[in-house]
Amino acid sequence: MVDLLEHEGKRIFRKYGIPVPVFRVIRSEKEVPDFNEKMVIKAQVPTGGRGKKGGVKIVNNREEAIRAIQEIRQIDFNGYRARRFILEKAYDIKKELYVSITLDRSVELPVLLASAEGGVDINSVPAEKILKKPINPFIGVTDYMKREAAAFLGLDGENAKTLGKIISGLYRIYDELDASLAEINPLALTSEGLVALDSKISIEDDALFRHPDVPVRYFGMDKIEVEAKKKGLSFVRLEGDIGIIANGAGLNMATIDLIAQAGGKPANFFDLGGTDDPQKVIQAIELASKVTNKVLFVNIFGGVTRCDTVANGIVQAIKQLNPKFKLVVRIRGANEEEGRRILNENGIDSILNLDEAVRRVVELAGE
Amino acid sequence: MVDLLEHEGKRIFRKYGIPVPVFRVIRSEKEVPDFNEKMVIKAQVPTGGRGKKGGVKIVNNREEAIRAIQEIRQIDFNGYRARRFILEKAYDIKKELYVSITLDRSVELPVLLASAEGGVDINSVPAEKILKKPINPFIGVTDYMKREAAAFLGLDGENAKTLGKIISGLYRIYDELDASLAEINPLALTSEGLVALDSKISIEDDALFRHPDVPVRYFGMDKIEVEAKKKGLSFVRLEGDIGIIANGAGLNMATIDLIAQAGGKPANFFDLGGTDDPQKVIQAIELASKVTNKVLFVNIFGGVTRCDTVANGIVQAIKQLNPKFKLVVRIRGANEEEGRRILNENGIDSILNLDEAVRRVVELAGE
Amino acid sequence: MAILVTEKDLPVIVQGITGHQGSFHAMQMKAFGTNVVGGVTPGKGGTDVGGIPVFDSVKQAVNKTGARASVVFVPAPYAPDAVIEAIDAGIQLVVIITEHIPFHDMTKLKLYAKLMGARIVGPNGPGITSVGIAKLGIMPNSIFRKGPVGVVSRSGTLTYEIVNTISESGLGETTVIGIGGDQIVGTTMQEAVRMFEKDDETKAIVVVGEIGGTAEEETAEIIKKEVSKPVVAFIAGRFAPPGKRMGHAGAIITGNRGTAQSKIQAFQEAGVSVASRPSEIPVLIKQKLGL
Amino acid sequence: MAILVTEKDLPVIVQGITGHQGSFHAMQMKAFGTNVVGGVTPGKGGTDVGGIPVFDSVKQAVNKTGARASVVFVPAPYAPDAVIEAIDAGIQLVVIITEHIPFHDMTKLKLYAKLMGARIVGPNGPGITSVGIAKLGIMPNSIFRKGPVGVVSRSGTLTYEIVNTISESGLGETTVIGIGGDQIVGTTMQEAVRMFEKDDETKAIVVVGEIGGTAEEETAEIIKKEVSKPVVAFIAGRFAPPGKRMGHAGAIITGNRGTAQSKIQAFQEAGVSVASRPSEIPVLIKQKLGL
Repeated sequence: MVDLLEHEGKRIFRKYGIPVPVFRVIRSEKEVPDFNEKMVIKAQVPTGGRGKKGGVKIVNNREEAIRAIQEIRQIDFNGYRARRFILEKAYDIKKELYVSITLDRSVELPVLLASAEGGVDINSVPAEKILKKPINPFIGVTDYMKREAAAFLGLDGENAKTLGKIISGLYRIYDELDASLAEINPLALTSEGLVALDSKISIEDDALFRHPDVPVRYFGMDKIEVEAKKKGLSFVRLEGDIGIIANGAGLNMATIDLIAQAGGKPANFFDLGGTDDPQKVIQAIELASKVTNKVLFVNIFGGVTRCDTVANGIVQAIKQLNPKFKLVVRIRGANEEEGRRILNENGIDSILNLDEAVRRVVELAGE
Repeated sequence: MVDLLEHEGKRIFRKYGIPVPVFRVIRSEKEVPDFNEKMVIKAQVPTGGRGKKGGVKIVNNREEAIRAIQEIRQIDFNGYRARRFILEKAYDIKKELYVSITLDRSVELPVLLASAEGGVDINSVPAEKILKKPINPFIGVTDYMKREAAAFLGLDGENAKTLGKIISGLYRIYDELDASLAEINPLALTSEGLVALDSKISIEDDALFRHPDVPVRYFGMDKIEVEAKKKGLSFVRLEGDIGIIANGAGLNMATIDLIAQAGGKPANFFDLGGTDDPQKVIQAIELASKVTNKVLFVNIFGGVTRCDTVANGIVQAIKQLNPKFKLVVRIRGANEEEGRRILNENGIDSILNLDEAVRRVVELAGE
Repeated sequence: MAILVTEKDLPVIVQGITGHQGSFHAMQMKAFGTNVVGGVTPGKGGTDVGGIPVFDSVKQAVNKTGARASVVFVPAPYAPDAVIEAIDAGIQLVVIITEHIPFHDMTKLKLYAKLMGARIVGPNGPGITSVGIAKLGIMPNSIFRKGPVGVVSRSGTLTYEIVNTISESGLGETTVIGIGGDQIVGTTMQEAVRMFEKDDETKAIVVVGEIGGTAEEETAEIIKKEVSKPVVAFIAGRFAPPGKRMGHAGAIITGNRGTAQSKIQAFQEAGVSVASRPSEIPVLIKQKLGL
Repeated sequence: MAILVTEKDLPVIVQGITGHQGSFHAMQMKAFGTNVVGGVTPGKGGTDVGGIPVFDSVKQAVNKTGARASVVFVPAPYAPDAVIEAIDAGIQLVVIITEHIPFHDMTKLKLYAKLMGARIVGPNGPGITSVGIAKLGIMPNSIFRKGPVGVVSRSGTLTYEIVNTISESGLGETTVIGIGGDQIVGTTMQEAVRMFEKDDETKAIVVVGEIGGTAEEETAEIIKKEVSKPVVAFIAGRFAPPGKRMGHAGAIITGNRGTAQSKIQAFQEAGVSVASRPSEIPVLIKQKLGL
């Protein structure tokens, strides 16, 4: 999932007819213009709770703006530093609302969410204070939904009309940009009408091939995760010391659970996927070895990925890497005899039974 | 239904990514540019069979083009004269194809029609030489349909790709412009690829409120039909002498049938529609009187339209217009007694039974 | 037991109830005996029309009244949204009276209704009347008489004419359904005929067709294959010129397709008696029923 | 009699059959006993894959072979079109193996399948195996054994692991269905459990869930209300960190929703035995069946 930054999202909002403040993106203090009115400086960081950490400041002129930027630069936002800033008009806010379009897995449809309790994390708002309208993608947003949303938010007249345009815009963003979330929080009711004061747009990874212009981002990922992602591998860093490679997401999660239940500390999730190329196995072991402290557990249930392929990869990887950690290999399924033979010939033990393999891994990790 | 002229359709084609020749619309001979290559002059008339009547001429320079325009101006195209002309490149045509999107009432979906037998009236092409693919409007045109169309038309490579774009463009025109027909005939296969040499786009009347930019046209309608249409009345001119007003399209058609079956000659179809305003009745009688020679037959089955309303309108109309033709009124349904009383008091007979009324009408017309 | 509208207490709402037509016909339906439980006009919630409560949205109306059917009088530009609102609120039967809804919208509405398991009748038709049960639409209350004839028609007033003739002849109707005069209609002639065939109370079926499209030809096919009950047909537009839209959006002969002759022939080949004038219809029914 | 795939001779085509995966698994399915009657790869019509004829379009394949089911190996950008092609050609069961189809496309495909009366299984899953009948998908042929257990799973290899365990225990399977690891799947866990409940041959149900979404919680509700057969569940991801996508697009804990704990609790409250490791599953089944 790619999360767009506030200013990127606001540009998209503008394109889709959603009212946003006139804003300027500031990269360096030099870019701050002269002004003499109430404005706001906002850190552009891909993480929530920015305001509480001091990332949003009211300023009245160039000098105050530059000072604010310098101060914000010092702040750590959950591991991120602000490199860009939005400078925009500070509105007189009558009310902060919330509105978004996102997928609801349970109804298997996009839903419109709206709440009069904007400006806070929507997860903290009680369900009865959130309007939730499923949208059929064959139909899109309808007028009656817009009317219902306006009534729910207590808007009428021009504001209700603007809300309708905003909802249509958000849904078009969701649909046309393959967004998993298109959110305005807060949607401010000001003396000048409704204005989107913040933006959150997340684009689904699987659909990025349709959106070559969307910047690929690795927010919230550590270095090895980024490295894996660039290689198209599915890797998640955990906190333990036992490296794990398994084929298939479910088997991987189950392997982590078994190790943890047996008292071991998994270091990662790592889905080898389906492959018939020993090189991919070598690559995987190389990557996993970066997080493996004591034991690397390779757990394969052969299907598309055959056990002999994995065995060949393991043998070559061990020769190349000559790792310090211990290795436990469990292979079952397609070509398991051949796989076991290959491993055996190269002095690598393999275990057929999963429970036994897990016991062995945890035992070795405890030594 | 509004039929667009060739040049209007081609402009839309261009906007929707369908390749059209570079063309120039000529209004007067003065506008013909200098040129020295094989070009074509085409009359812009809202009627078929233009080529056979001499409305399309190959020209090689300005002088020939002016001569061609002058000649074409003399031609009667089913009642129309050409006031505009297209001047465009004359392509070297390898093959003339046909492709269109239209509503298929039987499957209740838009259909893609494609044929390798282009350049002729599609109704004259045998069904087995026409590919017909229903399009689900929730999905739109799909790649597999485009592949099937290309294969059916014997196109591959770049031409197949272009065909795909053309089909997508036609469907978008159908969908976004509420077209009832978006047709290219012929779609020419030239040494430069596929080119739409003609265009036919018809926009549905009922959807014109969504397309204020579409010019309202009255092609193929006579003066009184145009007058009626401008007033929002549903009127069709027939060739007889018995004027007809009835409420409802079906009752109207049935009335015409009954008159004709009894040996009378209906002069028109005229649906009074549902109304509770005697003025509309007066207006209707005024219009109908323009085509009525001998007898005007008013046939009302009251429901939304009440018989007393109609009676009041008739009485006033007769007073105002003092017509020479005879009048037969048949009223049934809502408030029929009151209606009969009003007519009666004003010396107008009314008949309850439809068959009897028809006999009376034909009898009077024969006098 | 009639078709489509079979429950005397079916709770019905009227969308666009505060309009001229909506209010008039809401009262007429009530007078017929229809259980009109509410109306919907956005912005007019809380008011009432002749004692019928008005709601801002279909959802509110459904929540408050348990409505399961709706009659739509909303003007064409807003009608599609009103229909979707009704379907999304769980309304299972939506009768659209509105004329001039673009067929592009109807194509999609019909698919949407299918997807959601709802039924549309209309648009541009007079609705449904199940005699002695309820009326959802605009047919005149006075023309009906309880009896054994099921009537399906593409027309409005011509239907009244024919129903009146049937009633006056001493016969009467189970259900009369006006499917509407548009190119795309929610419920087709074919479906209505199938429903009448299955309905125990209906002993004879009257099909009122007109020029344009191929619904009559397809209905004739179905009658030939599936229908055991006597069928009498009437086709309007025998003398209509080709290429002209005869009032109804669907009533047009295109090229040589959609002619009255083609339809009459198809019916005759299917063993259907085709009446040459409305007054002949009850005569033919009686003959077929041996009355 | 198993679920979803119940006919030994069900004629099946493979879309994307000339690809690496498509050709391999077409042959594997054939080896399992599946009646693979053809394959589709646009532009490769007229060739064959291991004796299986290849067609340019699904329509051609259906016309020539009478295929009623399809297994889709087409790459993600083209897979939605392939699925629509299959549905439009009258295919009633479409098993999508392809991974990484955007959920926006799946939302629409699922509705389209509903509209057209077709069923999708997957995407991003191993397909369906009805033991002794046919396999539509990529599960290894060797792990099955005919028996009384119905298995539904969001996973691929974990399913193989569990099925293998069940088979080795002396039990065996009726049908194993991998519903896929995505957020939107054609056939849900809830539906599969309902089908197993109705299937005479299935005596016990195994549900293999994982973190993310609320399918397990909703399945537990259904089990509580509607299921009489013993159910054993396994949930993967007990130690998965929140906010991280664990391989499957659908395997993500968002906020405090979609945790393994929530799912386990829901199952336990529904009387489902939750196994803490795969090897425990057959033990629990045998206990429940009194074996």
